[in-house]
Amino acid sequence: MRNTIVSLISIILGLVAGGILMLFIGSNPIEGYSYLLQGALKNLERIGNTLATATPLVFTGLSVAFAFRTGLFNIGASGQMLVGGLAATAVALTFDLSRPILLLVMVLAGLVAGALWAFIPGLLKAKFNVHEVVSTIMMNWIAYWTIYYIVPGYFKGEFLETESKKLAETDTLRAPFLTEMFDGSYINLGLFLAVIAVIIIAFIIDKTTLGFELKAVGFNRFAAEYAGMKVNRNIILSMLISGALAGVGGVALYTGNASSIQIGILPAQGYDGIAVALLGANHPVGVFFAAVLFGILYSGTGFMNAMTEIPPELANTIIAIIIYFAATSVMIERLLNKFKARKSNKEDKSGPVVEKGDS
Amino acid sequence: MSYVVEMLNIRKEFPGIVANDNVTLTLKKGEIHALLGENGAGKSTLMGVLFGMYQPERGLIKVDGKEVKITNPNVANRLGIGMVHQHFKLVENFTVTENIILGSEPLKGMVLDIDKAAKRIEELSKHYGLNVDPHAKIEDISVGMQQRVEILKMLYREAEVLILDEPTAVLTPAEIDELMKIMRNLIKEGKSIIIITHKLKEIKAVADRCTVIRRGKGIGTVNVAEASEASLAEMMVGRHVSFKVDKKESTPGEVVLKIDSLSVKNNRKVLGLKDFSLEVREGEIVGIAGVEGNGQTELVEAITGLRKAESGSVLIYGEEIIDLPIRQRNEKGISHIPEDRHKRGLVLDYTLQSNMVLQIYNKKPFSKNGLLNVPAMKSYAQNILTNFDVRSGEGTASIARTLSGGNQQKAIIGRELELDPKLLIAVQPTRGLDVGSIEYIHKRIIEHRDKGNAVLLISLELDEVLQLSDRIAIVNNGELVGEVNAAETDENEVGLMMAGVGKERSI
Amino acid sequence: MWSIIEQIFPYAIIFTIPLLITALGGLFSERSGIVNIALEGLMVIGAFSGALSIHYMSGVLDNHTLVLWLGLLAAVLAGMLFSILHAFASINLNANQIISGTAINLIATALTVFLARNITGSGNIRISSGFSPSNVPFLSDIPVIGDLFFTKTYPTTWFVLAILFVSSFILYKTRFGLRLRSCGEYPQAAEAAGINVRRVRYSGVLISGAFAGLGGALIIVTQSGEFTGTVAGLGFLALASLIFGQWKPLGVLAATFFFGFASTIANVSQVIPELAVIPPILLKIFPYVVTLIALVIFSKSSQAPKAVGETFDSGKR
Amino acid sequence: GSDEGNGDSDKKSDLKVGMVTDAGTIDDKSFNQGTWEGILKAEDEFGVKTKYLKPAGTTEAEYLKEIGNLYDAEYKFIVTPGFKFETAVFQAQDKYEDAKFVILDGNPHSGDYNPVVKDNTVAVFFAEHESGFLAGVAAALELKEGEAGFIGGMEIPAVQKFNWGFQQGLKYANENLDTNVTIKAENVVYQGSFDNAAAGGQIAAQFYDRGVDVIFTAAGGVGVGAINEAKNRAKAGENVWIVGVDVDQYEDGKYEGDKSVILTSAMKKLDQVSYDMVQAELDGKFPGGQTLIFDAKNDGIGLPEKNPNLSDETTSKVKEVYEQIKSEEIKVSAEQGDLFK
Ligand SMILES: Nc1ncnc2c1ncn2[C@@H]1O[C@H](COP(=O)(O)OP(=O)(O)OP(=O)(O)O)[C@@H](O)[C@H]1O
Ligand SMILES: Nc1ncnc2c1ncn2[C@@H]1O[C@H](COP(=O)(O)OP(=O)(O)OP(=O)(O)O)[C@@H](O)[C@H]1O
Ligand SMILES: [Mg+2]
Ligand SMILES: [Mg+2]
Repeated sequence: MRNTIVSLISIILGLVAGGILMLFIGSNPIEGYSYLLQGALKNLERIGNTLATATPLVFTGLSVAFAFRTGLFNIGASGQMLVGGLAATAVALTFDLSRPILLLVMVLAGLVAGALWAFIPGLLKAKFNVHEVVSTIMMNWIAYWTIYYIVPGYFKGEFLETESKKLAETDTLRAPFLTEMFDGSYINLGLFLAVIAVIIIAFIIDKTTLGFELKAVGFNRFAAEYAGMKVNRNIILSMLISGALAGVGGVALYTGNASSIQIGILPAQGYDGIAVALLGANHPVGVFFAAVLFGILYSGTGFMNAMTEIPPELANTIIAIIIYFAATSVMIERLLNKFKARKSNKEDKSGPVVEKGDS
Repeated sequence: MSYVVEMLNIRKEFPGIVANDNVTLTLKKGEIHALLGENGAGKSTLMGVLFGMYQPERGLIKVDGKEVKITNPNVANRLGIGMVHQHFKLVENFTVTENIILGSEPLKGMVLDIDKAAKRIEELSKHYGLNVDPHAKIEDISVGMQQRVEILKMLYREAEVLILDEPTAVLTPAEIDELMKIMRNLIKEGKSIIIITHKLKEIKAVADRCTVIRRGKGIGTVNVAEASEASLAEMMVGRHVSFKVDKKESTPGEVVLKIDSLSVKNNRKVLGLKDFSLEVREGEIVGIAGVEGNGQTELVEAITGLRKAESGSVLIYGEEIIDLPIRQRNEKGISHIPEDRHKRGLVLDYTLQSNMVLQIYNKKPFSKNGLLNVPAMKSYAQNILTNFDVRSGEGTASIARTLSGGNQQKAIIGRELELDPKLLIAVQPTRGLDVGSIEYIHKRIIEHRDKGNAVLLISLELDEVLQLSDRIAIVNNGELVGEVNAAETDENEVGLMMAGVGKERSI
Repeated sequence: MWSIIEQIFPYAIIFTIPLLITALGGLFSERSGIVNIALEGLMVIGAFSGALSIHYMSGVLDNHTLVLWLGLLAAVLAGMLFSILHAFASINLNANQIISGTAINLIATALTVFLARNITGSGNIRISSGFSPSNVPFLSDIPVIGDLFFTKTYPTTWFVLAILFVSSFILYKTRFGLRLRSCGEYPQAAEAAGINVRRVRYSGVLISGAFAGLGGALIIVTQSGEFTGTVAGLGFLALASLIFGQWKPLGVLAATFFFGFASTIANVSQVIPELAVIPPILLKIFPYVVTLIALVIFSKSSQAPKAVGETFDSGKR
Repeated sequence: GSDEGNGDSDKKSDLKVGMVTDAGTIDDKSFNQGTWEGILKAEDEFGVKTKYLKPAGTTEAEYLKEIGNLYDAEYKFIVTPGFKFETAVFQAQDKYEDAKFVILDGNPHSGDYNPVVKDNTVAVFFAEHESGFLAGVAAALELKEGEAGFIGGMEIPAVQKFNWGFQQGLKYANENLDTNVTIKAENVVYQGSFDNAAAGGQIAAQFYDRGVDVIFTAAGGVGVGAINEAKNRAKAGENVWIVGVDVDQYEDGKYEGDKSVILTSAMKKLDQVSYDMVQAELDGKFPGGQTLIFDAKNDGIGLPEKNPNLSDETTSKVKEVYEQIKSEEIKVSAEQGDLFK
């Protein structure tokens, strides 16, 4: 509840700051934001696209949030997405399976690839105490270059030099019933996977002994060790789960929203995941809504640009400012506390008087 | 009558609690003034106010008769007030000199004048008999020496009023004697001292007067010479406290723990425990006496599984456990009250409820098929908190970090005893606790013994070891010096053995 | 092979310098106890303001070299100014430092392009020309060393190296250095010694802002000649170098030079027949893999400031 | 925008022209920028409204989304630069039947590479190889003797065609025009990105150090790095050159006042095309359903009008060659054949 309020206030402050920027360049913020919303939600197709945009963010947000909750900072979601996407693409391009089985194998391949990519930082952290921030950054670049050479080397499209061969429509997460329901938008089965992931992760964190252990290790590995938990195994496990989430995010992005994997790009969703996790207060359900908000911002911005003179870069600026406010949520909490204190001061105005009478 | 410091009617509130309520403390020039109170009574807070770390809501502070506003520690320093905190404030990888000059560094041009400072420290150290090497790194010196560095820090700043917050909690008996001597030296040089301690013996030994606070309220100030330990204790907790540990004769049964030729490496990768053998039986408390750093940590960690042993064996009821993981050892009935409650004992950011099931969250009824049963955890925790009188703001939902150290300790002990272990390893179980709590915890440990369990007690406080134990094993330099029957020995004998003077006696 | 090394060396140094100064900035921040993952964003800010001010001043002032130095100064100031955001969040508000840094990275990249577009009409800002490399008289004639260190050098290289040595001196020999380090190790101790921890940490973060800003602008005036809204991960690489270099000035020098050299090799490997036989993927991932290995080797004796990343709250025990 | 007082009726067109950028920014000094400048020129001259949108990524979904945004905002004349738009435009031309599409460097297809250009779409290709050929001839003529190199960005068709054309141009000059400017396999490289300026500089340095005199860069930001390296060397008195790409890069190569390291530029007149297409639409002559080739014949490629670094002799000789290409006397191949890379 508290976190929700803080997140909401950050969003509002970010939007206000963005509005000021719009005024600054001579545009009307109200008009701007209304076009932004229309762009994201005006019709079914747009809603579908917004949800599709949000889907990979749910995964990366969960990935970062889960790691956070267990005391780890996974900056490597981008790389994990890449290898996850690559694995799924490779499966789709290599095996000739019936659609349900193929999709299942693709998702599993992405999951395993992402997990393995995160396994290395996890292992280094557990065994050698290498800080995961650095190792995951390194793993991002290693993924970047691996994709850069493997895709053209083994999965090259006929005339495409910077991306893999396109997947057949039936080999992607796109489902005709969804596409039709949302008027030809890009929404795909990834969204369902995302919802399932949210539920599973929330469940693991709050309700299971596994979550209990992982969090304990995250907070105090010495106490966890003392209590008989396998600290190293838990750190690695935590990274594996976090990486698996990002890996499936890659599957959703490259075989759902897109139908090929591109080289030369570290997917921005990996870094956005940090912001999403933060805004969602590291809670799975919060992450989901934060991802949808980001989906709205990212997907509505084009229409806003088209209808007004507000440049595209502004949407990114607004998102960044929202995150800054979320990061400084302590300030917001303090303000809330002050507000509350003032209120309660007013309420028990009579308090000190009674005390005086008492003594 | 000239007072160097007068704290009059101090009131300090924290959210939801009045830590100091109308407390008055006056310090005469050249006296040692003890400040006594239960855990959480508000002693540290009161001294924090004097040292400028907290601003009181009400009340007056006078230094040398003049009213002052101590807005931060710098102001306190300038007024000649210095404080040694309960937890040392020393930068581990700095040298002694660097730590002492930090904040008031002598310069030669732009450069730090380390040599000059070191010389001055050397002089001060000699003058007060502190015996500190100015060039040693803090991480390399003993806790006792670290404390003397803290004292030097105040002297270097020419403090006239010295506040020592529980200085003896972490010291060995010898170091405590040393400290008492140093304090008397300081008084001779005209300094005045306020000392917080839970040990009444120490108050009797050095203090001139003693101010007692209970639950934030000042109870009064007495001349120590006119008070007895018992009367001080009663003032402090508001009821009679028994110092004598009442216990029946022990009736040792089967061997629970058998340690055979155990050797363990320490953090510096050399053998910290050498060829150590010991048995602990059902229904007895075996105490380990020894100066800190003589293999106790290595011993405990090797038994509990936190550290790998080099050679030798550890048997529980005749079964080898030396290669078992920690959890399996726990399941064999070992439980452990750790030395460092913040590092090992608690997940400070977890609620008490979670902390109370830290080892057994995965057992029935707290979990089933990998799912947590929160209500079961809660009622289990509530039971411990009630039994052991753990005071906290929000009961089982309190975050462990928010508890005072004493209450944290009680919670840990409650948790471990609730497991009803065959072997309880209690390391410094009462460190930093007030006498009331100590009495209670001692009682519970003896009860545990009387139920036919084995207890291995490791304590740096000789008194505690002597009172609680049935048998005492003395360690020195990682080796077993000898074993004595608690009933047949005294402080002197054990003290000698701790210093390495061997003595063979069969029991 | 030797001739290749000789040939590559000056370019490796050029690549190293922005990384070095940025990592050095990070060092001040982290030694004071504040993790600065915002280095990337601060570099972008520096690159932006450097390029922008050079772009404008070029029309006003005749002395091009002076313009370049003024541009660097502008970058330093802008970096400092922007780092206040990080300082405020992490020091005054006790925000999670990594998150605050991440937010600043995002703000920096978004805002600079936005501003560039609004101010100059283009998201990119090109400067007419940067510093020119030249050989150091006499020294460049020394065999071996001359070829490696004194040919094709930029004045900025010497400037940054000077900063490195001054920093090292400040860190270990002066009052400020002692206090800075104590705040990163055990701020409660520093506070008890009467040091204003917040102020010291502010200085640390501001210095990191200044240096990272400088680093960003150095890329413009020595390598790219153009602001394009990104520094392509160099800020993160600087952060990695800082850890790789174990938070010590000379360690950072070695680490950044390693990256400079490895990246340069990777960049030119395609066109060097001797190296072209190695699969390019191996060359590209070489610096990152080696860093991981190095971290494993050094991890046992990590020299990380103990309190880095922890919010400082005086009551904490 | 259009200013009212002008009175020129042409200036009040209500056509709204939109563009979606490809990977990279609108200021890429190349593809996006060239296309956009033509649109801006049309805005200036015909008073059309213009707008560009930058997609969040480079997937078909994102391209289509921005096309949809433009369409919903009544921008119904949409220009998309780059072969990456092929599948997006394929769908858009059906989905938005009352909109017009111009796709540069690509053919709409469904993913199977069977071009389907609907009546509301024009596909435009450039003969980059011819442009590269001319640059190669010009470089050879101007240098007479020496070595050349090539730095490409990513290995994509447009860049490859520049490369192959350039090599053919050098060969042609050596065989027919009495020059001796050679190119070695090791001096032909695709750096792998369009933005790594540092790598561009370092590779250029390698080339120059081993005797290359002129480098043809078709590499965006990588080329900028190479140009910087050339400038540094030129300032130090070395005689090194760069051949620019896409647009006239002469200004970018300037150092010490008026000198420039840009020998000439192999242009591909993107601006011309986008401008022409807008004009055709306004004139009611939109060549819907066609695939247009912009090559020497219709002056869609070529060298800049002014090449201060080329001698008159070179310029006139190049002109002759240009005419020969137009008349198909000289045929430039768009295939690799036995050329390097
Ligand atoms: N910073 C703080 N914030 C909130 N409450 C505090 C704070 N410091 C102290 N308190 C409260 O004030 C009370 C007194 O604490 P204080 O530290 O003075 O006790 P103490 O007498 O030193 O105890 P101990 O013997 O355990 O050291 C505690 O019960 C605690 O709840
Ligand atoms: N964040 C917090 N919120 C609420 N109360 C706090 C917090 N931090 C500290 N306290 C209170 O402040 C007091 C600090 O007291 P102090 O440090 O003297 O405890 P202590 O029992 O002496 O600790 P220890 O024995 O571990 O040294 C505690 O009683 C605790 O209740
Ligand atoms: Mg206390
Ligand atoms: Mg205490």
